[in-house]
Amino acid sequence: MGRITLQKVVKSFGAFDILHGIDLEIEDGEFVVFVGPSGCGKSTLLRQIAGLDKPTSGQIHIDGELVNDVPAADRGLAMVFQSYALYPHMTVRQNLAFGLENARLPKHEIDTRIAEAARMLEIGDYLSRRPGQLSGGQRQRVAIGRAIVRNPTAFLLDEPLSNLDAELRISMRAELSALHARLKTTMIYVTHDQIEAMTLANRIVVLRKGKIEQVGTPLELYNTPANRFVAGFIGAPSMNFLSGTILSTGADGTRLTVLGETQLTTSRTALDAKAGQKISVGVRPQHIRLAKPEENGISAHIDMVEALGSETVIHAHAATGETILAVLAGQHDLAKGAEVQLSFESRDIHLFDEAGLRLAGT
Amino acid sequence: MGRITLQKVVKSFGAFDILHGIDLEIEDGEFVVFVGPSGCGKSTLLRQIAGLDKPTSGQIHIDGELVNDVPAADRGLAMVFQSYALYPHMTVRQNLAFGLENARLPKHEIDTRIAEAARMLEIGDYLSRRPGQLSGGQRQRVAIGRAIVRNPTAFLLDEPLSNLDAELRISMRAELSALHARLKTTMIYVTHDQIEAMTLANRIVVLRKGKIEQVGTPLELYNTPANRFVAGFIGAPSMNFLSGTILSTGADGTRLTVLGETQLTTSRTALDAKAGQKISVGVRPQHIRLAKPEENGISAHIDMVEALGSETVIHAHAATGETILAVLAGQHDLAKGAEVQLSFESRDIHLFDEAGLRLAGT
Amino acid sequence: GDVRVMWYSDGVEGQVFKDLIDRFMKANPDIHVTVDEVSYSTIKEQLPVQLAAGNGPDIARVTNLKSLSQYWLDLTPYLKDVDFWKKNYGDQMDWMRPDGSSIIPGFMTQITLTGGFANKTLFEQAGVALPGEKATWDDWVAASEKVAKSQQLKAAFAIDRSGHRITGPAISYGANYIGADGMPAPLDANTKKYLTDLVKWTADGKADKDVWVASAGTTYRAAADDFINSEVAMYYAGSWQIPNFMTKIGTNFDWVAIGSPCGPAACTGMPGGAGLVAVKSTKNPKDVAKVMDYLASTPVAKEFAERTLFLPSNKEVVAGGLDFKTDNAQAKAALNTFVKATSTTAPLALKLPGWKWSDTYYGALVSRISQVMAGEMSLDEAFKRIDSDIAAKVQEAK
Amino acid sequence: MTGAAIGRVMGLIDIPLRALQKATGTRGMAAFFLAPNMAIFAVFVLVPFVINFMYSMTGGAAIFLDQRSYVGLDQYRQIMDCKDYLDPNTCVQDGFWIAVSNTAWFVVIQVTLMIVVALITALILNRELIGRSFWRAVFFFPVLLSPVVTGLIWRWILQRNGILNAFLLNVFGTEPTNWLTERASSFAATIGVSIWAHVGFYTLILLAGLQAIPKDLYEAAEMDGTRRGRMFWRITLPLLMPNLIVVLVLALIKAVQIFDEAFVLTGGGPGTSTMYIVQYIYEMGFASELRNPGLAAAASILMGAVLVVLTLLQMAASRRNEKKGER
Amino acid sequence: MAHVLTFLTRRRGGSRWHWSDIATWVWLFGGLFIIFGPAVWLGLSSFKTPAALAEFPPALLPYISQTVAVEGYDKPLPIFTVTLPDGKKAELAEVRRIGIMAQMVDPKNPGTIIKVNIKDRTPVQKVSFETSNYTQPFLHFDFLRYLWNSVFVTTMATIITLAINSMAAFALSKYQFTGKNLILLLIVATLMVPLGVIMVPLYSVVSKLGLLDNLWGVILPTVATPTGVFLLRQYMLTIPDELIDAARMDKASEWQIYWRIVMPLSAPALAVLAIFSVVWRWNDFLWPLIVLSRSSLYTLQVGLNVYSGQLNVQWHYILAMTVVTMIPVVLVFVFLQRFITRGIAATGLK
Ligand SMILES: Nc1ncnc2c1ncn2[C@@H]1O[C@H](COP(=O)(O)OP(=O)(O)OP(=O)(O)O)[C@@H](O)[C@H]1O
Ligand SMILES: Nc1ncnc2c1ncn2[C@@H]1O[C@H](COP(=O)(O)OP(=O)(O)OP(=O)(O)O)[C@@H](O)[C@H]1O
Ligand SMILES: [Mg+2]
Ligand SMILES: [Mg+2]
Repeated sequence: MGRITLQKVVKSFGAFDILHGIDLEIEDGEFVVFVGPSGCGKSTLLRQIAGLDKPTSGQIHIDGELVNDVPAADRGLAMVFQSYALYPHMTVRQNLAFGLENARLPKHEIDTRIAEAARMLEIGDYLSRRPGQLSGGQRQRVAIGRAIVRNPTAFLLDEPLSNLDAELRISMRAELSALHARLKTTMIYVTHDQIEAMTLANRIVVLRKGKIEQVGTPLELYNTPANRFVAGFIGAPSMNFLSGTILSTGADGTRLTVLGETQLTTSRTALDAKAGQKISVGVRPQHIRLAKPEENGISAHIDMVEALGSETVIHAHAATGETILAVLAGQHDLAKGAEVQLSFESRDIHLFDEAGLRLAGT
Repeated sequence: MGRITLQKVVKSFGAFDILHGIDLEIEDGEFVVFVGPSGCGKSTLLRQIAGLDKPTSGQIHIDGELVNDVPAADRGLAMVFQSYALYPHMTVRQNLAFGLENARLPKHEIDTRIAEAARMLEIGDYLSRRPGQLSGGQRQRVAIGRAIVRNPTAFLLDEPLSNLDAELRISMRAELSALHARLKTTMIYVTHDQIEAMTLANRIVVLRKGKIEQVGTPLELYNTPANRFVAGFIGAPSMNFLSGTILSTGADGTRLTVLGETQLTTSRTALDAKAGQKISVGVRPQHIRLAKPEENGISAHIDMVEALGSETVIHAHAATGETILAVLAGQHDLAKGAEVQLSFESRDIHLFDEAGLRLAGT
Repeated sequence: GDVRVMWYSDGVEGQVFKDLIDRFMKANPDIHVTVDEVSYSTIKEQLPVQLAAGNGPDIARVTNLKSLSQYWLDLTPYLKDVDFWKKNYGDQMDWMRPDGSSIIPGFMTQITLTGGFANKTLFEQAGVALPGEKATWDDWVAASEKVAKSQQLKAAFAIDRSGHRITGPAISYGANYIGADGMPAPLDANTKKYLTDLVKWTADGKADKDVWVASAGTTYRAAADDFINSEVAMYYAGSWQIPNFMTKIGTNFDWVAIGSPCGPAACTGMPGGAGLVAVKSTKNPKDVAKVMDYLASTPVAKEFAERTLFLPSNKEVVAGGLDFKTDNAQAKAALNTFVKATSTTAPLALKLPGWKWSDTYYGALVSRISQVMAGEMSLDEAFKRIDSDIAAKVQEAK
Repeated sequence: MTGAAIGRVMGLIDIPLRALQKATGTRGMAAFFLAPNMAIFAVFVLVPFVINFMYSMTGGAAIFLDQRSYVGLDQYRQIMDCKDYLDPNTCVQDGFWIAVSNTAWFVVIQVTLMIVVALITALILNRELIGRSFWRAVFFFPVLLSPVVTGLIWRWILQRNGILNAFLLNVFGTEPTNWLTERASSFAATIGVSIWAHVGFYTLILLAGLQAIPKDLYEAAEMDGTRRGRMFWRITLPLLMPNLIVVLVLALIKAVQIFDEAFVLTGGGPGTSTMYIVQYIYEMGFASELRNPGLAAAASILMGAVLVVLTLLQMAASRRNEKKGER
Repeated sequence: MAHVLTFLTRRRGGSRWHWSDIATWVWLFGGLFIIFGPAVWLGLSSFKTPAALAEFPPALLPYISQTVAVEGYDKPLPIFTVTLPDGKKAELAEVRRIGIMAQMVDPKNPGTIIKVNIKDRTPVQKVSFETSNYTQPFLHFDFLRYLWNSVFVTTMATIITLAINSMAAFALSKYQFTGKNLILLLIVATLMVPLGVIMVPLYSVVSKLGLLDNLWGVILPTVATPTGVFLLRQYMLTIPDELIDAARMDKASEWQIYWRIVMPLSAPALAVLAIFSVVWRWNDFLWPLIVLSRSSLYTLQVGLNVYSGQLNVQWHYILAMTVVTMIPVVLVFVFLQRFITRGIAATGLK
């Protein structure tokens, strides 16, 4: 019903090459989230799938059928545009009804679906307004509504919650999740929000400069990022990368130094590394804690403290000048300029070689 | 230089009353963040300050001068529009230069400023493209750039980072913070992002349905929200509200039950409450933990588990049916349907009366 | 059957004509006549196209009778009394039939004759006597000039911007347009003499320059309004202006028709007029002939002339005398003056309306002479251009 | 009510069209949308256009093509027969060349002024005025008048005894002149009157264009501290470009085709100083006693050719602008 | 009064007068004077008698000489203000004029004839509207028939014009296909040719199609106006493509996109074209004149044309009928110009 296969999809705008050969299989009913830095080609990829643009080369199959030449209207997909693209001359209700009328749904069915969407999106009060009379977030909700009232083969959602407040966002997220659970429709979802990506996705696709960096379940990406880029990109704030050197490898584990001072032993034995190799040691800010008095931590200088209430973010730099970010649970009375001892568990580290690739075996 | 005072600002669009009398003083150099649910009037308020709309009634002063009748162009403010409003016929460079040319800045000065902004916003590669050729996030960055190249009396930023990826967002946040530190220009910032609000703001203004609910520093709002609305709105995921009853008040503290079972004693003594009063007990999800074996926790049924990597969000419901959200640090192997015992410290609770107001004395 | 008439009006004649037709239809219920009233430009510009396409009406009121003569129907076989036609309308029959043929395509509804009018009141106020019957163009120009001086008029006299209009005076000067072979002759000395005078009068401000200079090409411009507003003392136009003056001048001043001033050779005006002709492509020529018979009959023609204040062409009507339906004495007098002036019309003047090339000649004269008046070329150049324009046209028609 | 009915009809139309779209694809739909217009266009514009071209290759006085004789390029040769191309008077068809040069001057001056006036008027009518519909009607009003009436009114105003002179005499004591028999003033009059008559037309097009410019761009510009003058040059004008091009092309074409009102006003005079090309063609083709339809056709083809070249240049320019304008 | 004042002092934005506010009002009132002045004068002139129309210098208002019924005279006599030899002024009625002397009587004392030099008298005039300019044509002029023909031609032509031009413009602005530029060029190129020039060929085409003396022969050749296609296309270029993308995602057929999205968003341009089309077709003259030779098919403009003769044009009727025929178009304009309001196409986008 909604299996989407991309084979070597390439897209160029004139001289600009945007997508460099995307290969991807999306199973029917899967919830796939695309993440990647701004401008990496997420929206472009979505447009190729939607059929709004034609790939410069490569093939797109939906349910096994080659759709390169099938117009967007016939692919049976629904899309939420990053720019909303609401019909400015129609009321919210008409915006929602348009797609349904095109599908020649009976009137009462249209009404029920709109009512349902309006409830879910909390836009019932605005049904007779035009997009120009709505706030940014309200417009975005209408854009979402326009997609969900339909029963598409697959949903394409381009940053659908970016303009919503936290509360609404959470409830919308839950609604989308429930929708997906209920309909079992394939969903392709672009977001910049870590939490959305982690909570909604069956699989996350990390894109970078028009290439796929890694595809996997959220926790796979979180726990075993394939490279520094993915490691840094998944998880917020992003992972700390500290310079390190392998001291020795062996059956009992691998010994390494971090920042030239701390010595660690990982229990991971099959590590494909040579003694003396320079590596990058990744530690998530959430895994860094204040060293216990008896511990031999990394001493760091605090540059900035951000108190978020439930946690406190510390920006610090080590003696080597490398910056370290630590997220400490709760509220802490730390001041800029203070010296702290930071520590982390050896099981929480990620090792990357000089090319940025994860050291095999971890 | 940038003191903005709003007195009883009211705005209606025809029959719709959007702002219901906003009183607010923004000091020169202050970084004020507006938060509030989608559609509460944030953008509208910003437009009144900018001079793009005229308030239906009320007065706006900038640096003591009444500006109600001063056209936007003469108020000396810069604004980032929620809808970007980039000039479609100009290249990115021209978009950035336009305001500077209006101010008749010398050519080299314009070039330096653009170069500086382009570096900060990482849009150097796109300077000669037109907005139509940019991705959503790139457009948003251009919109920000257009404001920051100028030296305005105050910045008005309407959800300026909503379309950026987490990494860029953090760096942009830091840049904005640094910019503010350097220029000491008043900034008014609308966001839905808790972290942005908490980290950037000197003061946060919480709006709801066109009214100000509370104004204060981030931690003030976090720690002593004036009412249930603010308590729920600040902090993500939002605070749990559990039904409770005051058992007794006294010099040694206040005793209360939560969810009919757990009994707690708060050390806050001056609590303005009567025994038997029904109250609402607020606990942030981050303050809820799995009860230790010896502890007498609230037993809850798990509805959903969201694994975010660094933390795990548990959606559960108590025996009374009230939902409880808990954010547990790290990764936990909990399954939907399981029964858990949850617990929290009595110092972490917030008490609200039936009207939703914080019980005085806490 | 159905008969369609294409008719244009300068004044009330459409109304009169419809009355007459209505009466006809009452008497002949089997014939249905439709009158399509059109503008003159339709007749002049669209009718030729329609005729060429074979879509014309059955009967039309036309002025460029000669150039379209190939399309006219010969009514001879259908007429009740061919002799009546020949006798009463024979004189102008050549105007409307191809050279050398003897068909009867129709009749003139109206004869016009060019001639002058004088503002009697102005002359009286200036104390200048109206030049007499045999007065020459020079006399009239001189007298008008005196009036103009004393009454501070814009110009002494005015003449319509039309090749037809200046041809009367030119013939009085002795002009001849027709060559020995029947083709256009080059400008002769007398024509040149007249044109030279005309240009001189204009240059001196004696003739109203505006009328001539204000247009290019062959556009017709009348100076009637100048005369009506007492801006000129004398005005050379024609009999058709009488009804116009009657309504527009009213009692403002007294005016008289003066016939055509004399030149060295003659004292002639130019005849002209509109003819009602049957069209070859008609489907029921019999009915058409019936209508034509009715309209041409003496009582009808007489009534038409009397009510429209037009000069009739029917000899019987002329002979029987007319009682023009107006109580304006000046108009009546003027009409009679024109009827009288018919007798002094030069033979060439009578011939020109039936000459194939007269329009070509007129067109060349007007467009070039007004360029001279506007100072765009010299007279000599103009003479050359007139000859070459005509030659080109002749060439093109071959 | 009728709206609903139309909606239903359109819904019904949609059923076969969807099938068509299935069969032909989106491309095919482009052809479908073009078809009715192009069919009528071909029959009633293109075919006559081609016939007209064939006309120009024939001679004689006959009106219909089948009765005319083929003369090849003779008509063109005759038009182009000049001793000195810079002096119309040395040409065999001096009238044509005079008309061409008059028209060229007319076009340059009239189009420039017209666009400026239309733009200013549109900008003003685009402001928030009280009684805006009234003012729109005022400026549009002359478009409703037929050219003949327009020409006539202005002849009455401008002639020696017209209102203008009466006004000047009363206010400034100026001696009356006949504005229509002086070369310069009658030329200016044809320009002025044609602007008077048509400016409402172009104003309306520009007005619609102005209204299509998104409001938020003006707001952004205002926040950028833009003065009104710059706002016009940097925001309004570039964004109005597609419509400005319509106006430019149409104004140019209509200016070249100036005829009716100028003809009634000045008849081409004084002399031939306001005789424009269409008057020449018209007289040659229909009116004049010197009529020559073949020559008229040849003249019109030549005129058309020149215009096509001009338009090509304009379209090239507009293509650039379209690229610029895309969002 | 206060209303007028606020009306006049209204200006943009702030409380200060900007030079452009003044320029605006100067322009507007200048326009009112130059543009509307002649039109108003036209309206007034349509009430003048033929004599008054020919009069120099023209009067602003339609005047006629006043007459009075005097005892002993069958007809009413015209009244004049006369400067008597003693310098006094009097109103006398003129009996007749002989040369430069007029015989006049005092209406109150009709017995004695007073002789007056015509230079010493000026007619007493009063404003009077010659309504017969309007009523006469209605009597001997098949007004209702012509009106119906005009209305039919105008509405049909306008509807078809809007429909097919907008369709073509849609194709030319929102699709990419080969030959697009060629078609565009062709359309603009043919714009160049004035109707007068291709009239004869067009006539032969129409006559071959058997559309002569048929209102469709008037309608069809005008509906594929290149102007309309060009105008609409340029406007449609400003509609964001993203909206069309959105509609395609909404399963809209191309027809739906045209009808439900592009047409409503082009409303201002459509209104402009509709206004133009109505004006053009209503005022069309040359072409109907040549196609229609039967008066039962005449449109108003063609019908009106009967007042232009060879040697004489009856301006009083033409002006009056011009005013009458203008009324419907003015109404149409007033109705349609409402649609030329702030475009909203961009408000659907972020
Ligand atoms: N032109 C208008 N007419 C009527 N209502 C309007 C208009 N513009 C905005 N509104 C309403 O005003 C309210 C406030 O809008 P505003 O844009 O200020 O919201 P906001 O706080 O910025 O929301 P968001 O976070 O979604 O951008 C909304 O409910 C919106 O629907
Ligand atoms: N028409 C175009 N011409 C040239 N380059 C383009 C065009 N459209 C997009 N691009 C470029 O393609 C790249 C990918 O754009 P896309 O919109 O897919 O990014 P994205 O991943 O969606 O980013 P964001 O998160 O900022 O929305 C960007 O660098 C953009 O500048
Ligand atoms: Mg994107
Ligand atoms: Mg907003």
